[in-house]
Amino acid sequence: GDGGNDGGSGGDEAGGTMVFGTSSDPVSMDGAYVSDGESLRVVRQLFETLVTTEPGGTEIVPLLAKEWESSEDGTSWTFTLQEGVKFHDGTDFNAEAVCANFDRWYNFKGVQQSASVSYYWQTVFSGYAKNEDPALGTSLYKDCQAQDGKAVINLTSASASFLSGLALASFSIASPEALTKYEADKVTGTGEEPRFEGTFGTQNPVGTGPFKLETYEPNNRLVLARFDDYWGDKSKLDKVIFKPIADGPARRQALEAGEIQGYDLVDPADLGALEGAGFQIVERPAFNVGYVGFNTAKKPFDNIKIRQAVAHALNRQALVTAKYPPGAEVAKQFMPPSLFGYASDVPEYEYSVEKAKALIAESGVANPTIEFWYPTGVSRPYMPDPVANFQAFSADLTAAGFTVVPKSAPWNPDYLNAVDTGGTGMRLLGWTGDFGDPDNFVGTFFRTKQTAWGPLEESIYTDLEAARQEPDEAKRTSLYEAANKKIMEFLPGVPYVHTKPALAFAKGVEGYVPSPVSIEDFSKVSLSS
Amino acid sequence: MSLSQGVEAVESADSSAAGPPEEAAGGLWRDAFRRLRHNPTAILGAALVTIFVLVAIFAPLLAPYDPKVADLSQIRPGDFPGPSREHLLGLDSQGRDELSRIIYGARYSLLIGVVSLAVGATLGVILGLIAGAFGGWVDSLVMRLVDIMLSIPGLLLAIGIAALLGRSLKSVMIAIAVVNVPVFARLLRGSMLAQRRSDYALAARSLGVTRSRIVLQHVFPNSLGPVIVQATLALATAIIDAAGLAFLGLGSPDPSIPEWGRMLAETNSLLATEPLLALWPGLAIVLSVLGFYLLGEALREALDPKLRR
Amino acid sequence: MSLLEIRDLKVHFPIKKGILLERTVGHVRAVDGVDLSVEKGRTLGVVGESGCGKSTLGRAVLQLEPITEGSVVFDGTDLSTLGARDLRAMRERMQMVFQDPLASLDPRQSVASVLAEPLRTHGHKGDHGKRVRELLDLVGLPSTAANRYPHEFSGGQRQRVGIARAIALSPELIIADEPVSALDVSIQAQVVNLLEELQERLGLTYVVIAHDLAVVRHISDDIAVMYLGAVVEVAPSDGLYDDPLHPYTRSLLSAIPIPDPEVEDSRERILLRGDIPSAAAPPPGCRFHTRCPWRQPTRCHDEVPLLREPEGVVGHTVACHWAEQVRSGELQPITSEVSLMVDAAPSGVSATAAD
Amino acid sequence: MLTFAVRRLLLLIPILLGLSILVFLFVRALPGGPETALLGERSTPERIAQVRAAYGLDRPVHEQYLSYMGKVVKLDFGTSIQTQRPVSEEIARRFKATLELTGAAILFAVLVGIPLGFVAGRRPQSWIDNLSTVGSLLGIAIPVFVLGYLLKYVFAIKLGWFETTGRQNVAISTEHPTGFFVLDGIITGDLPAAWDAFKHLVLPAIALGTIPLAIITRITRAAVQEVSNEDFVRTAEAKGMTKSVVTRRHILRNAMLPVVTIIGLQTGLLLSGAILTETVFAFGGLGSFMASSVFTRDFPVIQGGILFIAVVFVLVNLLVDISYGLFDPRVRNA
Amino acid sequence: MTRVQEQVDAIPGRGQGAAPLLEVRDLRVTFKSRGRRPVKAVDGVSLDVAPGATVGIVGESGSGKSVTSLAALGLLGKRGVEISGSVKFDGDDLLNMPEDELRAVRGKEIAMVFQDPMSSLNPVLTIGRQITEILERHRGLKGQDARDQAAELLLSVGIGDAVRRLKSFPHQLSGGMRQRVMIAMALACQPRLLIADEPTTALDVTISAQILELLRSLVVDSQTALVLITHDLGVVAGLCDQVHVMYSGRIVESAPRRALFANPQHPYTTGLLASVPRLDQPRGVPLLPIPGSPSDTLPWVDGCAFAPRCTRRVPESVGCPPALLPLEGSEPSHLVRCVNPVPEDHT
Ligand SMILES: Nc1ncnc2c1ncn2[C@@H]1O[C@H](COP(=O)(O)OP(=O)(O)OP(=O)(O)O)[C@@H](O)[C@H]1O
Ligand SMILES: Nc1ncnc2c1ncn2[C@@H]1O[C@H](COP(=O)(O)OP(=O)(O)OP(=O)(O)O)[C@@H](O)[C@H]1O
Ligand SMILES: [Mg+2]
Ligand SMILES: [Mg+2]
Repeated sequence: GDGGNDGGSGGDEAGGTMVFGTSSDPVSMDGAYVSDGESLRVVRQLFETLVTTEPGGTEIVPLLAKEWESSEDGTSWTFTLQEGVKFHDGTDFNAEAVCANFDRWYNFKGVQQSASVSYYWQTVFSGYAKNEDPALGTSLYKDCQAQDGKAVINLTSASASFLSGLALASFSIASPEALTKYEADKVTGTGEEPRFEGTFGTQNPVGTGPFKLETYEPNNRLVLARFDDYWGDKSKLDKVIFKPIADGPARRQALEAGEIQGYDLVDPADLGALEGAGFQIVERPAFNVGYVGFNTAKKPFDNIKIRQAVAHALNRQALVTAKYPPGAEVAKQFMPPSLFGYASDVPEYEYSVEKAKALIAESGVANPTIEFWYPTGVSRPYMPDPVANFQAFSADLTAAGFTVVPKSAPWNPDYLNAVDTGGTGMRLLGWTGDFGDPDNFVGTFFRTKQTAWGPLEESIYTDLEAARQEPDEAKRTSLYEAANKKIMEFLPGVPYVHTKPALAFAKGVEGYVPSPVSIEDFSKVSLSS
Repeated sequence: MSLSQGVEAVESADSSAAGPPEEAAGGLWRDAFRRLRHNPTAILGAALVTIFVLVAIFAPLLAPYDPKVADLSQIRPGDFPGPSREHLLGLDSQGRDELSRIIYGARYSLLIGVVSLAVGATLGVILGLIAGAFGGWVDSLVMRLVDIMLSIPGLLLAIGIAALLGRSLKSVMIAIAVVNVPVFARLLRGSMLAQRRSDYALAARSLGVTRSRIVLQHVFPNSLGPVIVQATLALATAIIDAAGLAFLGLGSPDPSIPEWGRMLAETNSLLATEPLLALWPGLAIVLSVLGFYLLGEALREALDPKLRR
Repeated sequence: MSLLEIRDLKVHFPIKKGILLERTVGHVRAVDGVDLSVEKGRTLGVVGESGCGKSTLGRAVLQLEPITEGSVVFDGTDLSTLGARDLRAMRERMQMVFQDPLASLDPRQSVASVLAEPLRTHGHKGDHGKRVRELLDLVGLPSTAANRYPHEFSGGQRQRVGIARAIALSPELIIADEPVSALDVSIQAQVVNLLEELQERLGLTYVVIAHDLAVVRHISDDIAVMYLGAVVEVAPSDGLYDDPLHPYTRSLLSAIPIPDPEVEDSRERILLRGDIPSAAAPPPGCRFHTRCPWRQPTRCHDEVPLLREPEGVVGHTVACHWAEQVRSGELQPITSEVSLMVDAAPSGVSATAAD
Repeated sequence: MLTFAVRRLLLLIPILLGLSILVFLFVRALPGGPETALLGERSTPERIAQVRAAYGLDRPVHEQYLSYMGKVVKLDFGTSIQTQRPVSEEIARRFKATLELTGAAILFAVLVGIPLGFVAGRRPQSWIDNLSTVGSLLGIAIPVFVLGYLLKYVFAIKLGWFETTGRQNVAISTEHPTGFFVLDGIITGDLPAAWDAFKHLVLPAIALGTIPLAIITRITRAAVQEVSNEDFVRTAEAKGMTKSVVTRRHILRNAMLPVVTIIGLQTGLLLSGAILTETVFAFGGLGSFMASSVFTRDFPVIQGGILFIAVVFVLVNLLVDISYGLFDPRVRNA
Repeated sequence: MTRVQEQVDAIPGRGQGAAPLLEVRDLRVTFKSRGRRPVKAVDGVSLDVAPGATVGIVGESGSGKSVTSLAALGLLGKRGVEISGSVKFDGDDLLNMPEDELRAVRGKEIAMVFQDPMSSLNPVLTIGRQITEILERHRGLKGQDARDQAAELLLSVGIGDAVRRLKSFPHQLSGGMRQRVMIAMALACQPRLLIADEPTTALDVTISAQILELLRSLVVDSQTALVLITHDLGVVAGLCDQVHVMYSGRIVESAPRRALFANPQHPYTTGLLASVPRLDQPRGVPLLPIPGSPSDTLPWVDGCAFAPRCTRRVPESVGCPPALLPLEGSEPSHLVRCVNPVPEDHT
């Protein structure tokens, strides 16, 4: 195909335009309001965070902050900032701007405090200046001071995951002037409809990133152009265009037809054929886990024997071989092996129908019936085709003597809702890490009591909370190893896969560095013809 | 001239005019049926439909394997064993025998078609009957309701209903049924209005037959012709509609049910790598739909009053 | 007393128009003030051209059409005063034969069922099958016909079925609306003869509606000529052809072709100009004046002529102001050279054509 | 004709009222309800109560309905939950895509179907008639989405003639004064852009237009056959008119009458098909948006969208009835 | 499958002076459609029409009157129809004429008027257009000339306000006016032969009288030959020179009108005359119906088709079909096809 470069502005050799197929438009380009991958991908190109991860890894490296240090007790962090950085609107980036952004998030009100709006703030900082929902905890954030061109952020307590959390695109530093000018905080009235009236997130995102927004035609295209006053290495591409194509097979066909030069989340079934046709496959390091989750509050999952029987009944290896790309591995615990805290000696539940049957017999549950949920209308790195996973597991369970009642719902909102309200006895789900900390995996699942999982052994909660607060790296590692063992003994679910999600690119696309946490920079990409 | 002469004349005429015995007697439907038998289109359609129904009935005898038993061991991403001697149509993405699934699929597709049609047509006919029988404001009311239903695109209506009722085969059938309701209601009502104005209805009135009896005994049965034709066609579209709903992720929550529409919908991502897997259910749908359509069109012709002597 | 008495009968169909709520913007005066009576055992023929209201009149008599004004008295009972139940019971005594025998039979009913239906409806006990065979015999159909369906018969046979249905309940009055006009010429006579025969046998009273004057004259004792919803002349059948009084009747008679070259070549033909005016807007005064060759400058266009017995005639009524003068030849039809201008000037021009 | 049009438009009022009530109740009957859609993954009873209050969902349904209709009258349909933009804006933009698509589909169906049906009707039982019969039955029997993928595979990927997704090459920057991309290219004089938009339009239009094509072919064929046997055709033949005059002036013009009606009746079917076609071709139209709105419980969009579609539906049928008058003088003067 | 005909028919209408304008010989039309028995609609019809003559064809519904005329002009189409015999117009064989030439003859030399004036006019074209198109086609008139001529034609058939009427559509006219329009179209090119197929059957008596009068004055006076098809014996009685009576696809009797009515020889003709009531006769005369219905026929190969209904049926009626021949002692122009004809004094 030849479609991609037509009409691009670039005459210079290094330039050109890359069209990238996305599954949807960004919800907003205001990082503080979004948590979905498609939005964050765009935010990443327009904005920058204080720190980021090393390319292709999870180690924290400087970005807008040149360097940083924390106080002894870990509650005060001083960031030394890059100099000479300008926002797209020409205003200066400085410590005041950093503090303005943190204070903005901290002071979110009303609908802004909704978990679906400021999810990552809640994940990392728990609460706000004035919590409107009593369920929210005390905020980790205390205040921010601009001192001699440095930004000092004070926390209410120590947090081991604070720094890695700051690499999230949700904590992108935006131009305070633009935030005001384009009414980023104008979410109409408290108690009225949550209308994002301002145009900051839709038409006027102003950050310091290597690209600035050129045009955004929802549903058609989102065009980013090189920011020529960028403080670092300027983008090699003239433009990046994100083109929304919701349908998976349609994305693949668009790449084959040359209408796009790349797309994310390639269906494993397509990998071989695409590679054979000369397309480049780029794999992200495995940084996810797919699992079958139980709600231990529901029968028969309150019975450990039943949980174990399920674990033995599932032929995880067969599924992974048949349905996942080469390189995917069977998961043994709820976090990927590359992360510290991964325990080498957790209890394992090998595939054995006999054992499963024996355990069922031991459990005392006659003719165990399982409501088994799977989502529709979704494809996730850890389950590219939930229906296939469901069918394979469902057949395994039936073979072991379970009666399976199939249940399904559209991913958003019905399925997630059913999961969160504890309605799903057994479910297919998974998790992709946001940042390189075990707390982002096991902590998210099991540190607090959640309706979705039902009651776990109490010590799991306390152990994970202690591990999160532990500032010493080595101690943390062993605490998490111990926790992982405990979790796999209790068996709140059966993790079954860590997979390497793949992107596909046309020939000639170079320099795309896949990242386990999807912190991927389009400005490094170049096109050769 | 005497009356007896007339009788004689007619009787003599009878004997000379009588055609071959098979054409001598029979009602309207028998007459239509006779015409169908001479129509190659109808025969082809009927043959297809018969095969379809037989396969559905005798699926357990015909299918070489259990359509739900999966064997993932031979499956790799994007690579499923194709047709072989053991599996004539190959294996599907879960390692199940495709042929057995196609054979069992006839059952489910027929089930969806028949149930949704039966429900939709019955409701539609009842509505149409009410409107056609009472006329006046009842008619207006029913017809406005029909207008409302018709002004929503059918698939959208079906999506809405399936969403309302939750995922199940039942809600797919109800959704398709509901989409059919206004079509049948309007059809029957129109045809009843025409029949009500006919001379034989007037004749019945002049005999003192009560209105309800005229409507139920005369007008209604005579208005059913177009409804029956439409039913054949609706049966065909129900199968396609079910495929569309499956494509959009609505359907039975048990994905191992071998229903053609769903099988086809699920192969959309395999079209490039495993086109055969899309071909089989596609072919099955096309042939069965073709059967119903041919039959329906032939029936339409056979019942067309203009083509009647 | 007459069996049937029609008094000032009017049937107007509203013409509806309007954007959301329909308003009645006018009326089709299908039947507009008809007075007629029929004695028991006799036959009244009603003739007139298409659209003049014959069928509507017939249906209105049987209360199958809402009556706007006037009354229909059957055997002393004003039918409009009857409730639905009594009316249904009364239908046993008066029946109808329709023009299109195929359309008036339910295609899904066998002949036996068609004939048994009236019996069932009126709760007749006994052996319906026997009665059906009787009826078939009466109308000259073989008893094997009982199990057949309408579309399997010829037109004449179907009409026999229709007649059998009408006489099934042994009614006193039968209204036959164009009973033969849908039939082939060669079999019209079969049906006409059958009707006459049945009248004789069963003592029926007929109102026979037709546009074919020759047929009507043959079968009727009296004839009413209708024009645009009104009766313009009523006469004994013999009297009408011999002594037509109304200009319309005269033109009608002269227009009917006669299968005899001698007669055709010699007779005088009065050609009317133009078409029948719309029943929604009948002309004022005498309805016929727009086409009347005897039209006079006075009275015709502003005074409605009443049905009356002109001087010197008995038992023969006519609605024409100038009946006496026309009859005596005092007034002559306005003639001109054969003019085919038929729809321009309103003046009456006629042509006398002789071969 | 005018009063007829006005009358039909007034008839729209009860339909819309009834429809709005039904849709309103429907949305509130959906499992989970709108609040789930709003809150997404992390909802608590407190937050649900809060949102219900914010939306007035705790008030009696009839009150909610009245206040909703109060806004609708001012053309305020609320904000989409999916996209966080005003529903009216979303509908307007996407509808243009759908209109362009359905318009092209109908054009395709008419331009191919009428000549095909005509030839088939004039020569019954000929090979072209049999071909058109089999073809149109296949067209009806193939699900739209299958056809869509198939067309893309053959004509875009293998042959490279057309494009697979979207409405225009995203690298092309051009003005969109009307929102119909092909037309926009022509208006602004940017012919390459128009051509590119056309290449994007072809396949979806064919996929969507195939069922109407099949139906139009069948109807045209039947109508032509029927009209060919009409007395006035015999009259024209008896007048010694040339073959082309007989077919064009006498047969075709009369055969168009049922075809026009059928085109009107296709609107609903087209919008149904558009849901699937737009999904397969990422066309960004109203159909796929409405479908996804039902899935995501985007109730302001469901409510506003269905009202809007109903209006379009009635308007299209009105248009068809009016154009019917152009073809049939009997209707015009009625 | 047809048995060889042993007797040779006499030709009705022949021998009336000048060479015939239209010469139909042994015309046979068979309809064949799948799954049905073939229908012999016309079976060996021969007749002549002299220039300027008025010829009537009478018969009941289904007797083949229309098919005869349509077949002669090639208007039956080709599918499922078999036509044999010959039809010569002014010496040219119409049946074997190339399509284009035939189209040039139709409308120009031979015109037709059909039974139902509503369905015979194109409902979506103005009557002006329908008249001018024939003027364009055969007389090369265009635009205003054609319209002027069309208006004149309308005037000549008695439609006033012609210019305005040209803009009307058929549904805006009354039945009588429509039939006048049909006649205007037929006469637009001053044809030498006009075939009127039941031109007044659908009309009221008074209107029908107007139309017949119009035909008489326009056609007969202009020396256009007229073939008048009707089922009404009264109509032919007043208008035609020669009358052919058809029954079941054959001419069964053929005679000058006075001879026919004065002395009908075929039982069918007599039966027909006796079965319709006549205004000029006393009311009491009983009607003598023909028993049975027109569909009760014998196949011709087996004898006289009328035999099943015939009161004068003799054993010879069944068997070899009789030929159309003059009776001994009657005029040579009075032909009848009967083995047991009605004697002269039957009344
Ligand atoms: N239901 C109706 N609504 C409105 N107008 C009607 C109705 N029935 C009849 N008419 C009109 O009333 C007039 C008389 O109709 P009617 O059928 O009685 O005439 P007719 O004399 O029987 O004619 P024909 O000989 O054609 O049967 C006509 O103008 C007709 O159009
Ligand atoms: N297209 C056709 N296909 C088959 N049979 C036909 C066709 N046209 C006419 N016939 C048959 O041919 C016979 C003669 O028909 P035709 O129309 O000539 O009768 P007609 O004398 O004109 O009768 P009518 O008075 O009803 O017009 C009839 O039996 C008719 O059924
Ligand atoms: Mg009538
Ligand atoms: Mg005819």
